[in-house]
Amino acid sequence: MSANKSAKPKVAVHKFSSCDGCQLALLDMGPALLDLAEQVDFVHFAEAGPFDDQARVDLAFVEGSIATSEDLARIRLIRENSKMLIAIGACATSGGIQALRNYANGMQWAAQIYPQPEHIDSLPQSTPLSAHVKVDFELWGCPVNSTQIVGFINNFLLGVLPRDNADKVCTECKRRRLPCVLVSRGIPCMGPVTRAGCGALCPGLGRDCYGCYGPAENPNTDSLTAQFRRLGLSPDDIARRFKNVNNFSPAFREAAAKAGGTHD
Amino acid sequence: MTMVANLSDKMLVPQPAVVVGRTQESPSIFTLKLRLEDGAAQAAFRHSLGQFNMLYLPGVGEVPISIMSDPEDQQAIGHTIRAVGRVTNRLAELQIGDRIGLRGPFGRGWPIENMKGRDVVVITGGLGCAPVVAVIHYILRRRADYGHLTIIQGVKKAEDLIWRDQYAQWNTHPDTHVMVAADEGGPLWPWHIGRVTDLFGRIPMQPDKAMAVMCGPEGMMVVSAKMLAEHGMPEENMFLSMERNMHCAVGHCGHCQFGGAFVCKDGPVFSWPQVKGLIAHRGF
Amino acid sequence: MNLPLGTLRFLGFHKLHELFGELQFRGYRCMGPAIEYDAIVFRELASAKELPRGVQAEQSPGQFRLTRDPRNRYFAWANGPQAIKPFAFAPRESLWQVQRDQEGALKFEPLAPQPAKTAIIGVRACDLAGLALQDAHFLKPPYPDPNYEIRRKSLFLVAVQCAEPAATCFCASTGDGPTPQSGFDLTLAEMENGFVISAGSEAGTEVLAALKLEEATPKQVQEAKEQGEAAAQKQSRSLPGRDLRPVLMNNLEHARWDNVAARCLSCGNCTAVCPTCFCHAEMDEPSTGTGESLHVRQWDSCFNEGHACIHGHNVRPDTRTRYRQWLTHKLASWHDQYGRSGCVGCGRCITWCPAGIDLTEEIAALGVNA
Amino acid sequence: MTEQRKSLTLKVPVLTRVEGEGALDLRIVDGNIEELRLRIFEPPRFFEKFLEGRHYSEVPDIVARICGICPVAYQMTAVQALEKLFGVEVSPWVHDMRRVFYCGEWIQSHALHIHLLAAPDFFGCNSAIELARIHPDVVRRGLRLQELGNEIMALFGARSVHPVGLRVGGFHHAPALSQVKILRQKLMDAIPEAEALVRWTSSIPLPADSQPFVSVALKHDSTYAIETGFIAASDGFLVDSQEYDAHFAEYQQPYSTALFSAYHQQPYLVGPLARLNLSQNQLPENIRKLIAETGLVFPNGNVFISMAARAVEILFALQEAARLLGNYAVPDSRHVSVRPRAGIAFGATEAPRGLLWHRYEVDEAGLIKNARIVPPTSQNQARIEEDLRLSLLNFGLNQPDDALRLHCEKVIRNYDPCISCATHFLRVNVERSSS
Ligand SMILES: Cc1cc2nc3c(=O)[nH]c(=O)nc-3n(C[C@H](O)[C@H](O)[C@H](O)COP(=O)(O)OP(=O)(O)OC[C@H]3O[C@@H](n4cnc5c(N)ncnc54)[C@H](O)[C@@H]3O)c2cc1C
Ligand code: SF4
Ligand code: SF4
Ligand code: SF4
Repeated sequence: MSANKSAKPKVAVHKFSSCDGCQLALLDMGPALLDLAEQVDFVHFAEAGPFDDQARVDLAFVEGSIATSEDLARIRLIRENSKMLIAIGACATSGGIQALRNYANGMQWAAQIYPQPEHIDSLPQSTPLSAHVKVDFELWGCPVNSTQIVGFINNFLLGVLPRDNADKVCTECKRRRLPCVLVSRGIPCMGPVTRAGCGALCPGLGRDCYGCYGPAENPNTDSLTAQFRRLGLSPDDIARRFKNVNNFSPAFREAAAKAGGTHD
Repeated sequence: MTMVANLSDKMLVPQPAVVVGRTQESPSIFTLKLRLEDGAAQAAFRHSLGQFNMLYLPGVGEVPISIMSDPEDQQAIGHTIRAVGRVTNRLAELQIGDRIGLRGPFGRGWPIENMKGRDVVVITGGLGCAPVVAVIHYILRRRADYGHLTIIQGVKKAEDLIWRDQYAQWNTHPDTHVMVAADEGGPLWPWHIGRVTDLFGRIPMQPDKAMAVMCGPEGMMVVSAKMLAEHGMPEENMFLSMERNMHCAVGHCGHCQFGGAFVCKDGPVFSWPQVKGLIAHRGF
Repeated sequence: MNLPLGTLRFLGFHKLHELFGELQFRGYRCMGPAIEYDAIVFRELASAKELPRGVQAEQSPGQFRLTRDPRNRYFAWANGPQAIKPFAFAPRESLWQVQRDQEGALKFEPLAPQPAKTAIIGVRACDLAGLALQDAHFLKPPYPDPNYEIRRKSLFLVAVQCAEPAATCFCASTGDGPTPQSGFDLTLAEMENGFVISAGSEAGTEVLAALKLEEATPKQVQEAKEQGEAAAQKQSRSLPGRDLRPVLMNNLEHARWDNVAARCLSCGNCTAVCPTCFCHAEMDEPSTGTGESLHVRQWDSCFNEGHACIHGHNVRPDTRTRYRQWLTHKLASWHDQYGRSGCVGCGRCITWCPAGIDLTEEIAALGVNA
Repeated sequence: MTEQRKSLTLKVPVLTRVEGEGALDLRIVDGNIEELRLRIFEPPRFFEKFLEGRHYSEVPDIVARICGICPVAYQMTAVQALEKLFGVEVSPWVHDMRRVFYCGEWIQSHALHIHLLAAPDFFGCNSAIELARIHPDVVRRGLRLQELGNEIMALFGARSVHPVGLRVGGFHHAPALSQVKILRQKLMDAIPEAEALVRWTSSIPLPADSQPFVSVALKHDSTYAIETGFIAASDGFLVDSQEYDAHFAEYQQPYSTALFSAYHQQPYLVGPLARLNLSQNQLPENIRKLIAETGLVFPNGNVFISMAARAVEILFALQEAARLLGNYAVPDSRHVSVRPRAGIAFGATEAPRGLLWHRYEVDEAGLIKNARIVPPTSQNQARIEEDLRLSLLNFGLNQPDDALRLHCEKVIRNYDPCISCATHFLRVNVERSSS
């Protein structure tokens, strides 16, 4: 095929406000990381060593949410320098857990916490990359796993984007032949509104999914909320189910607001 | 549990095919000529008009594509493809000598034998529609065997009509009429401005004996079928080609279900009475 | 030595382990009921001792709760979330692989599964009916599915008559249970101190003969029969057994579809637990830098986004059309395809729907009377 | 010899091969260090605030997100603190398996640090990928060990980053015996690899750079402290985690979004070297022998020895996990029931990078009223700056710029600072006076 095999694609891995967990999808791969490095050229990946934050690249994987004014300038530069920009993880796709501060007055918090809040550069909200630049593909999850990132790279090497899978966690749960714990244990599983990708890890341990892969396609949060109520959850309990790792994604944000309650 | 399947059944696992010809038809439409690498398999490949193959790009995916070539052409298998998405965009980059996977042919095609001696009306809409173009080519190559051939194409805007030369050229064949309608015309638009169905009154045909083949947006086909019926064409003489999502092409995966029909094996060509009950319903 | 099909014998509880032993001797791994995450699933059991005795389950829309069976029987539970389906139609498997070499040449290789010979103990009448429908679908000429066929042939099915249907069961109304009629290798009816057992296949009669059991007494046979009839009587739900095509297809714009769409999570659980649903998706998994790729298939559902996508357009973009597709396929278009309804009355989609949607209720609300 | 340089400003805008993003500013004027700052500019993430109003059962999944590299440390510290407050006694099985779980994180985090972050410095390489070109077997061995650590975490938590298996009261799930057997065999097989790793790290020539400092770590009378023990210091100090506050104080520097911490007004060291300095005699016989054989000496004032200290801890964690999994049986119950109680919960454990301290105020419904978390990197920050000063003077300020920069980075990487942890949000006990 016509793909130009002579040059390895240049890859950058950037970090914004995050826990570092999504980059670990690469760093935790074991020896397979070295095999991957045969196929692509990591020109910028500060945590792994290569540093060239101005490099023009084919692929930029970006972890973390935009939280400071300096972040804003940096993400725009990355966009300019990258043929394809891929948001990885909940922080980059929905603002992450730190977007919980969007519901409060973030600067007020800083004042409560830091003796000298004036030294803290912080935008009023923690936001996903897509709020600021065009994002070519989003890999959801907190954290994303190596299958997602390597799958992306493998598809890219074949000249295509991967097929997006926004089905519910339930689909993976059932393929693993796990009994539905919402039904058998009456616990408030978020699987029916959460995007697949993790392989139904939580129901696999007999516990409830807490939505770390973000909203699925066509999520009926109203109906799930009604079911949670029947399971005995209070409006606060329900709001907190949605106000978790992907609290700032529109579907969960709206569901939390609708659930009522006083939690903020 | 009687049938024992042959694991290497060519219908279930692709066979390597090589690109032996490639034509760019328009900025986004191209034709590939493919030949199965296994000479015996190529020689044994038989299809009927309106059937389709599954074309496979290694590591990327499979897509259903109608077979364009003449059933009597045993040298190569022709496919005219519009680059629209993940797989087809990549297929568009293929060059002569490249290899892909192919399995097929699948489905039921046009009742081309029944059309012999009759007037044929071909109706398509939107961008050029491969399955009916194959019918046009077939008839034009055997012009004497068929009655009047009317080719009706509807487009939204004048610039949407691709293959303008081709339409003009078809129009030069004996007993062949091309009628094109654009909702919005343009300078030098030689054809009708308005809806396709406005043209139906002018179709030269013996309505009770003529046959229609249709392909394109379902809404257009529904209106066309109703109008043809009003013009006296028996419903069982109208045929159309359907598209649905397909993964297996052999009636297993369930994606292409249209009511009780599996489009991949019961279609893609259906007679109007077979589909008219559901086709107007959003959601089937 | 074979016995004539249908010969009725009696297997005392104390001899149940011999059945396991005999099957294992013949090379089968025994899959039987086990408790996992407070539900009953099929797991490999080393012996009859591992059977969860005295377990029962209360089922209602969206709820499954384990309870104690006062009679301490082995099979007092009606059914769990899994039927036989995953054993024959794998939730996920590779169909073939392709290798592209340096020169660009392609080599395709089909990947056949190599399942262990498996005896499933505790299969229900509804499961057998479901399997028969799956057979009809996957093994239909001209392209029987080889992977399904191989897995299917590895199975030995030990059925059990249902004496205690769940509140969600309605197999009597669909004509598929509660007493297994065919499709099994062996079938059991559990009595006070053992099972009336009979064979339904050559393989089954061989095992039965090897067990060297006493004939069942006419009283035991009569009791088993009555137990089945009583179980049918106990069922509280029902679905009209007749062809529902006319009613459903004439009600495609009924307001109830919107009503159910407001409740439906579109999660696909109903299709996954249904013993007859067959939809699956195929996809490719390229590996890094080797030119190799696997072609995989996995369970899909008409409730999923990609099920009805064609380029630039989703034929069923919303829950209303997805739910309607599911119900009309199951109860109406299935008749066109396989000459009967696609519902075998197991009630799994009712119990295992996280939102507790009950198809019998939906059918009634659509104006269909039993 | 180069002549004594008058002044120099060195800026390392982004430190590479550390977890998270920080910078270093160094200004030398007239042969004196005028300014030396480890500048952490990651935006704060306010975790303590997020925890307010949350139910105790949600805490493990939230605190995990403070750090992708040591989520187990956060989860364990939190659940143990809450269990202590609620008067929950977990079963011996839970106790043992949590230690195994924690061992997994030590192995993963330490192997990552040695091979991907620290070791390349000692071979003039810029990354593990480069190092792998010179020493492919060493790097592959290291990445295999790292993978094994991940596998242990995944055994109990389904994944190694933000695992989902831990809960207040125990675990959500008990792995099957068959799974445990397979993994244990892998652990046994990896022990010789870990021994080889200890030998290799101890054979790498290090700068002679001994410094005086206080080591702080948990200490336990009968085991090498991981998830439990008293807070101890090398000056003989020993207190319960509840008393941490009376002896350790956090303070802010304008250039860092991570707080600094002081022990009795002085910088101190936490982490693997601090642990070995305090508890080396709690290591099993064979490991102590291996230490002696390789010439490693603890207590040790040379922080460059930290890489070898991590290798020793990998070996220990592997052995410990294999030992604890030796008689594995699936328990009847994986967790006990929990009844919340109002009060203040304290907890401390040894995260891979050192002491991690939590404090939660909980109401009677089990909702968190407020929280404080002090991660190891905050605690090491002052020590890193102090070390840099001493180490640079020792190294010679007249070295070329690049050598100076590399030396500084090397010093910093020894501490394996985790900036994500450090900026989870920081809080100081300051008296605010308002007029
Ligand atoms: C029987 C049949 C014959 C066809 N003949 C031709 C032809 O001759 N020439 C031609 O250009 N196109 C033809 N098509 C349409 C062609 O299959 C689609 O354009 C193609 O599948 C799009 O794939 P993609 O990956 O490029 O697009 P994407 O938009 O990236 O695909 C997205 C998703 O939609 C599915 N999908 C999209 N469109 C279709 C479709 N129409 N049918 C089935 N699945 C679809 C894909 O499988 C995938 O899941 C035919 C379709 C059918 C069913
Ligand atoms: S998405 Fe989750 S795992 Fe990824 S960086 Fe953000 S907090 Fe960490
Ligand atoms: S356990 Fe959760 S993910 Fe699994 S089927 Fe039930 S609701 Fe869906
Ligand atoms: S089951 Fe849900 S919470 Fe658990 S890992 Fe998957 S997406 Fe995240």
